[in-house]
Amino acid sequence: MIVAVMAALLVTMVLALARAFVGPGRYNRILAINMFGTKTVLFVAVAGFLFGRPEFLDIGILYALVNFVAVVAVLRLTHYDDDLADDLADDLADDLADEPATDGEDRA
Amino acid sequence: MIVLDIASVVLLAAGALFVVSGGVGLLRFPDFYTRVHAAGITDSAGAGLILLGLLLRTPSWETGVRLLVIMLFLALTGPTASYVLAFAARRDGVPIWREGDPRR
Amino acid sequence: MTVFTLINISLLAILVATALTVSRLRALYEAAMLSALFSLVTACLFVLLDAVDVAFTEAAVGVGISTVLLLGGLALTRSREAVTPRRRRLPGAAVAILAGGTLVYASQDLPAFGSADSPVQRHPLTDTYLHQSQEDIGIPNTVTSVLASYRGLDTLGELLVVFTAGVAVLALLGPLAHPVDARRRDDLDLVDYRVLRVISAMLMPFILLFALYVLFHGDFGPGGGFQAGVIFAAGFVLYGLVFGLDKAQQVVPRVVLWALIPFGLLLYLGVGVVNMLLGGSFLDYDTLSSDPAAGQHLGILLVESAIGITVAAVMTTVFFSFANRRATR
Amino acid sequence: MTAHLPALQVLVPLGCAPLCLLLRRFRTVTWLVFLLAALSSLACAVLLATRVDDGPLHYEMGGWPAPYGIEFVVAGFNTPVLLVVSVVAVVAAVYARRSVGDEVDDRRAPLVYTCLCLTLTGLLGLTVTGDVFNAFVFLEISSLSTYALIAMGRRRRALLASFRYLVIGTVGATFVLIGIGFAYAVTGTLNMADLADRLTDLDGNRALYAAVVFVFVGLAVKMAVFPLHAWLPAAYGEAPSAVSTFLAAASTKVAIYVFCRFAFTVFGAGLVFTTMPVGEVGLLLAALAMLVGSAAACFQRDLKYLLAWSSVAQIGYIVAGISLATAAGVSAGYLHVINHAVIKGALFGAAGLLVLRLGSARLDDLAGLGRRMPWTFAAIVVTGLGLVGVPPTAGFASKWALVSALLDAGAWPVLVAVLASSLLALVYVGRIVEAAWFRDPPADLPADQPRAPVSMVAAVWALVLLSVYFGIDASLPGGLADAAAAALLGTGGA
Repeated sequence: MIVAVMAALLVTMVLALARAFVGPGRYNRILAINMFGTKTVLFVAVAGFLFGRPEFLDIGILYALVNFVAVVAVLRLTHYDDDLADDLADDLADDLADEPATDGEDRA
Repeated sequence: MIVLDIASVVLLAAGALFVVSGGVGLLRFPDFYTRVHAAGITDSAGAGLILLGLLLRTPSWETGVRLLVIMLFLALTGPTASYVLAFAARRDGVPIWREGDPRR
Repeated sequence: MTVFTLINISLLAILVATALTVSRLRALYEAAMLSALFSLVTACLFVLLDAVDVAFTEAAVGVGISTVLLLGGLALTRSREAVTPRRRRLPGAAVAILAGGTLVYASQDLPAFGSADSPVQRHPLTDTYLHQSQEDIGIPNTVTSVLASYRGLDTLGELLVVFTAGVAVLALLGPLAHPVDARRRDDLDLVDYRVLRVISAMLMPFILLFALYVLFHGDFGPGGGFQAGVIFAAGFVLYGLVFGLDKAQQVVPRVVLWALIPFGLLLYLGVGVVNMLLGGSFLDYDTLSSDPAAGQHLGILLVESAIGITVAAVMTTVFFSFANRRATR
Repeated sequence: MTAHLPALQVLVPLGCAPLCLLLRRFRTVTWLVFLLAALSSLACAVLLATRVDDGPLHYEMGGWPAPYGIEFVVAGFNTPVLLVVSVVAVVAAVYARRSVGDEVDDRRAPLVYTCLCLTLTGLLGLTVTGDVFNAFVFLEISSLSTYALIAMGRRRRALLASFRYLVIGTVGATFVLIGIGFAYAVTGTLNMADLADRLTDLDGNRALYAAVVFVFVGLAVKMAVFPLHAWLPAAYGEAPSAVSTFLAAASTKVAIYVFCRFAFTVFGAGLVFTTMPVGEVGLLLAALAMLVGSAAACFQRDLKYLLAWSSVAQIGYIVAGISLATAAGVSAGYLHVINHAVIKGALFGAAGLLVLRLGSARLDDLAGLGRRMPWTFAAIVVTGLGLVGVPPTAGFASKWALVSALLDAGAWPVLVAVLASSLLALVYVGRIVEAAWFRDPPADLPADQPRAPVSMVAAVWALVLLSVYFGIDASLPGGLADAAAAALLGTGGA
């Protein structure tokens, strides 16, 4: 039975992965990856039972926590104006171009 | 003991079913919000049932405690993540699918 | 065994697919998220290989902190990869193919997977670590014994690497490099998310408790100072993400954080110096107590705590430096 | 206490790094801490050098015997490197007080000293360790801190240079790690001596060949061997002057030492130079490095870039010597490690003096300054002649040793490259001289330039005088180099 559960989890992982590849857009990917993360939690827990190593569950706890932090970080950090960052990057490129070019730099 | 085993098998099977169906839903549903629903099912029903099924087979109480902690964490973080995602997507203007729209 | 092989193969297939996608994606946020996924799969593989400590580290570092730091770094720059002309991609491709080819070539003479007869298994080192360590040190988790005692200097070195990374970020990105300017805008879009705030506040004590558990349980199960430090940092990062930098810095002031970075390292070093003063060599924990095993226990505990302190402080500082930088522009 | 010397060699600078960070509010104190680290390292190195004649010293970390724990080994092959790194560190410390104060703002200066301590720790640890994985750890420490130091240069271009080095260097370090992993997989041990014992009965193992390839390619990046030198000119050219003085003199030299250690005492000369064509490849690359490096140096317009390209060529000389795998060749390589460290340290120091006074080291800006800054330019000329190899400079001594070693081995094409490269060196040193003495100074030169600080000038001249002394009396570096070659080639042994 446990093997069957594991197979189900693997199949679901593949499905989630497919969604993460296809997208479209950021939110679909976050969703898919979040789901993939919880499936790994289950996978590790089930693997612990399958191989008789219940200390795997510690790792499961860790995944559950860390996955959540990662999702929050994605939301918090991607939710802003991308154009602003592009402008800033362009500024930096301009600054670098303004500095007197040193010979050898291009040769390097 | 037999009762516990059978119950565990039933729970695990149900959990596996929910997980796979949620996975299929994630792939097949037409828009982001419906997919949140599909993913939510795997995180709550699927994960909960599987962990319960495992709980019935625990060899020792430490393992049981760990399983309960995982259940607690998943129960807290899963719905929160779904909710926050849907909220953010709505605020960002991710469109809602209506009958007849193309799939996105 | 066949089930085991099948699971391994499917995980490896997923891993390869993820790697290919990461390398093809132009959108860097998505690539960063997928690389978190890559770490998750890798960690699953480590679990299957019974390398529990490694899986633990991979999960904590690869999924937790490095995703957060990658995203924080991306938030400072642009989030789409510039198109590299085909001509300039050639050297990279050549190097990758050559390196991959050499790896394949080498793998032909590597000992078979799981072979009990491999040089690593036959070397007296393995036997000593697995059996003698129970007498010498008496800690069930051999990985901790090797990490903190037999190869304690390497661990000190790795801690120094983390320390160096912290110093580098302070020097290049931190407020020391760019004094905080007045027109700081706090763009806390997540403050509206009431549910998230409540749940995060509820989770915080659990996260910190779990980190302590990982720190002190490292003798018996997977875990130890590095992982605990990263989990602590993940907790602070979550707090900072949800409640805003200012509040997070009220909880852990920057000055305290910056003092903790060198403190952990000095504690580690201090243990070693005390060993020297007590007549042993550097990091010879036997000297700490009349009973060598008790001395080893004490030494390992101190050292793991030292690691936890510095790692947590460095990771938190790095993240706050990134976030501060963004908030002040 | 003396039994702990090999450990103290590394641990004192290691402890100074967190101290620097802790005391960052007191800039002068952090400088003193770095100076202390350098001085203690020099003291340890000198004491160790006097003790290795009776055989190698072993220090067991954590009290665990060698293959189980990590050991430090000090023997004839690494004392010269320890001495070079320590001497350069002391000079760089004296030099850094005013130089860093001028080029880096006050808030970040303590972090420069922290990183300098870390780099010193990494380089020293890399030199004394007798464990391959431990070597990788120290390699990481020195690399990471080097990236940070380079990025703290005056111009924003320094960030670019640092980033480029970071990317290339990380690939190199990863290669070293992969190689070490293979070596572990086929032997089951990480201790260098133990590895060497167990590798002997692994003839024809493809994983072992791959290990050799990965370790050496990775190290080649750190050594800046042609064609993996691309990071070096910009890195040294953009780093703060005190940093480029230290790095140019010490860091590639340590990488070269690690190459020797792996080639001769871990993998074994038989495998590396007889079974595998490392020697031939090394000679070819060395010859190319000499020609390309010197030729590129002739076309530079910035003094620091010029010196950096010349380093690429000089590393070629060292690699050529070592690739011969003969006692004379290895000894010549070591001799040039010592001499080139002293010479390049002095030259980069002098370039830093120019940066301090002129704000740049572009050759055009140096026009006619020879008379105005006689001491600085005298230092450049004296050491520059050493680069060319004019007798009786230190460069001549090591080049002579190299040429005779090449003659013995019959490596004629390399010999031609050495001579051609020396001629090119004459050209680029000549360009500096021409700019400084034979061009008219610009009319609008400000008259009230700050005088170069005594400490910096003294530091530079200490190295210049050392190089002159090594040119006149080569017995000290020559003796060290011969002992190193003997220890590496088995007559000494680890």
